[in-house]
Amino acid sequence: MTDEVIPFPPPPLDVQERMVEALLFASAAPMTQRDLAARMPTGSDPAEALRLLGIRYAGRGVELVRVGDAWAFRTAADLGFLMQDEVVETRRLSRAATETLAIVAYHQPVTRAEIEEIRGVAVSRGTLDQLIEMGWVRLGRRRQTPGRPVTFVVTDSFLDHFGLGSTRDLPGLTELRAAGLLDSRPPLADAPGLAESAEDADILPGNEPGDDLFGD
Amino acid sequence: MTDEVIPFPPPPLDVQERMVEALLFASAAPMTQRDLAARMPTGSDPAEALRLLGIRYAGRGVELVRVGDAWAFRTAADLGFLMQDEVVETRRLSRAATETLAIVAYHQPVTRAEIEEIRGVAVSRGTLDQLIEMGWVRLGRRRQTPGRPVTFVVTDSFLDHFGLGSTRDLPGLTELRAAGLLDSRPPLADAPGLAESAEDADILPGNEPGDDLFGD
Amino acid sequence: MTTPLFPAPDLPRPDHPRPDEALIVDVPGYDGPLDLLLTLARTQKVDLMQISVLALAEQYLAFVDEARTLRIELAADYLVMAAWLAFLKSRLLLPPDPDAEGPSAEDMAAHLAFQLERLNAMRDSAARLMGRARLGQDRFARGAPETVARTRTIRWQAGLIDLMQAYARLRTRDEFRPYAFDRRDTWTLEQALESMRRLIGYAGEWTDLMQFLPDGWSGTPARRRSATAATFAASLELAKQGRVELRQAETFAPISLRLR
Repeated sequence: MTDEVIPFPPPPLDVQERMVEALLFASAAPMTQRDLAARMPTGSDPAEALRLLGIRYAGRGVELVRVGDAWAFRTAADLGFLMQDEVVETRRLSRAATETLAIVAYHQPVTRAEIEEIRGVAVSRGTLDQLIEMGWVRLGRRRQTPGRPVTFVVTDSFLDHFGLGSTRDLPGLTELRAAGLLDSRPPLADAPGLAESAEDADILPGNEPGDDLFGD
Repeated sequence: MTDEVIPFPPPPLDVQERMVEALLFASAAPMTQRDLAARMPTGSDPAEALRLLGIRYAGRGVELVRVGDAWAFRTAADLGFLMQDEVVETRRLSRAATETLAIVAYHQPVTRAEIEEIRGVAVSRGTLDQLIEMGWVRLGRRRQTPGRPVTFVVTDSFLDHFGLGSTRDLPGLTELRAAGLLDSRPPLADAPGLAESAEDADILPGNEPGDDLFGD
Repeated sequence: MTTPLFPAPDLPRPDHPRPDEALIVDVPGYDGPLDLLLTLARTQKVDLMQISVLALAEQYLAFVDEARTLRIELAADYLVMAAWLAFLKSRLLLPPDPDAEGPSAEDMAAHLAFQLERLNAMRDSAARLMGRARLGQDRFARGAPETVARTRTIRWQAGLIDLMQAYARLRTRDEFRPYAFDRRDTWTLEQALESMRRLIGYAGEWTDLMQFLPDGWSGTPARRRSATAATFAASLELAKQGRVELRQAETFAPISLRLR
């Protein structure tokens, strides 16, 4: 923000609340505070308007939900049964895909080798590709370890789909963490399994071009 | 309605209101009371739920509106401006348009034939149409010569845009020369990508025969 | 990776990474040896943390033997796991070797138990995640989103200069010169030479170079500069031809010339 003179004072908060309500209602995709501010008059306070709006819609048939650092209106989960006609048939995910998704969500940022270490089997490229294509998983930063393997993280669209405000809201996260099940323990040197071959897979030259497509 | 025994009593009205709210929000098209009733538990009263909902949303950023005999949520009319995206695009005039405009300005009232004589190429209808549409050129009186051709003159809006009191304020050739504007080096393509359309090529001698193809 | 503790089992083991899942799930219904182990562990009906890894190893080895007698082709993974579990079993049964390096049998067993518990936890989490109220199934976005209307205003950019240049270009097309230069304020070397050749005859004595500037070229700085430069260049040329002598007392002092 510059020290520009604001030509008009921003509208009163209740008007700002109406504006945020209209903007979020109109948009199917979640909007960040920055998105909102860009549309509202200069000097508006979308954060406060969102807070008021959240209170107003609490318990309604339509609720204000947080999706990562964006906001959206979504119908209340308990009324889903009314809208069975609107259900979008999603591809049924394979067990490999759902497990991989869970591992990415709970362990992110996670490398392919780490996913393989947890699942005990190689992750086929197709599985991660499918999750990426669905918009639930994306590539994160490369891990600063030998081979600089790419990492995978979940997206805001994942949060939106599963009704999570952030990855901190993942079910059972606290318990899993307390039980040490989310610790990144290095695999035992002589344990069988995929750790070695999988780690190698990430630095195979053949894999590089594909990785670069998504490189950050 | 048959005289079937209703197995469960309908949900309380405030729950019905939530239901209607969610249904209308999620629906791609406005819903009639019959549509709503078909989705809601047996014995529900969508009319009353709609009435309550209408009151709740009155004056909000989103309003419950009646569309024929169906109902839908719509952004409040006074907030429509939030959904507008003003895109102002600046474009450079093509060389053909600039030259034609210059000729009209210096020689007005001028006929198309005269413009073509000065430019040495046929003037495409599009070029003059564009200048007219921009409000810089308009039709003048017909010339009292055989064929009574229309003439073109520049508008006040043209004078305004170019900061001229009248076309007599346009500098003459001598002044142009003194100002170094008669440098007849081939002009540089000063706006890459813009205005460098095929039209620009039409004063190149090599293109002369081809211009007839587009002449009108 | 550190060196393995035990000699590599002489079982076929692909030393290239598996390209795809096709090679992996070779035991029907199991997603790899760890999955199989987890299933076997569940039959012990105890908390995974309390699992008897020794018993689990025996269960697994029995399974592998069974598969062999049934002539089921086991993928290399399963055989590697079998070899490792056989090794682990023997280590667990023997008294610990105080000289042994690396992780103890108990550490290895504990790690296996941890792996199983972790896989189990992720599997539960996946199920919980999939059971959540999902967008498009239980929760819905606005069915009729209102698209933002884009109004495009085109602002044409053309300045008076563009206009005049365009006109000038048209009007001077006939007097086309490959290279034109506004010479009103330029005194060229040729002009200076010509002028000096005429004047030089009068310069029998040392004459200041500035005396040779043409009339009317000392007024404006631009003209004076151009004329001075051209005249100076012309004087050098004449000196080179041996027609004049040049003299300058010191740097920046006036330059004089005389006929040679």
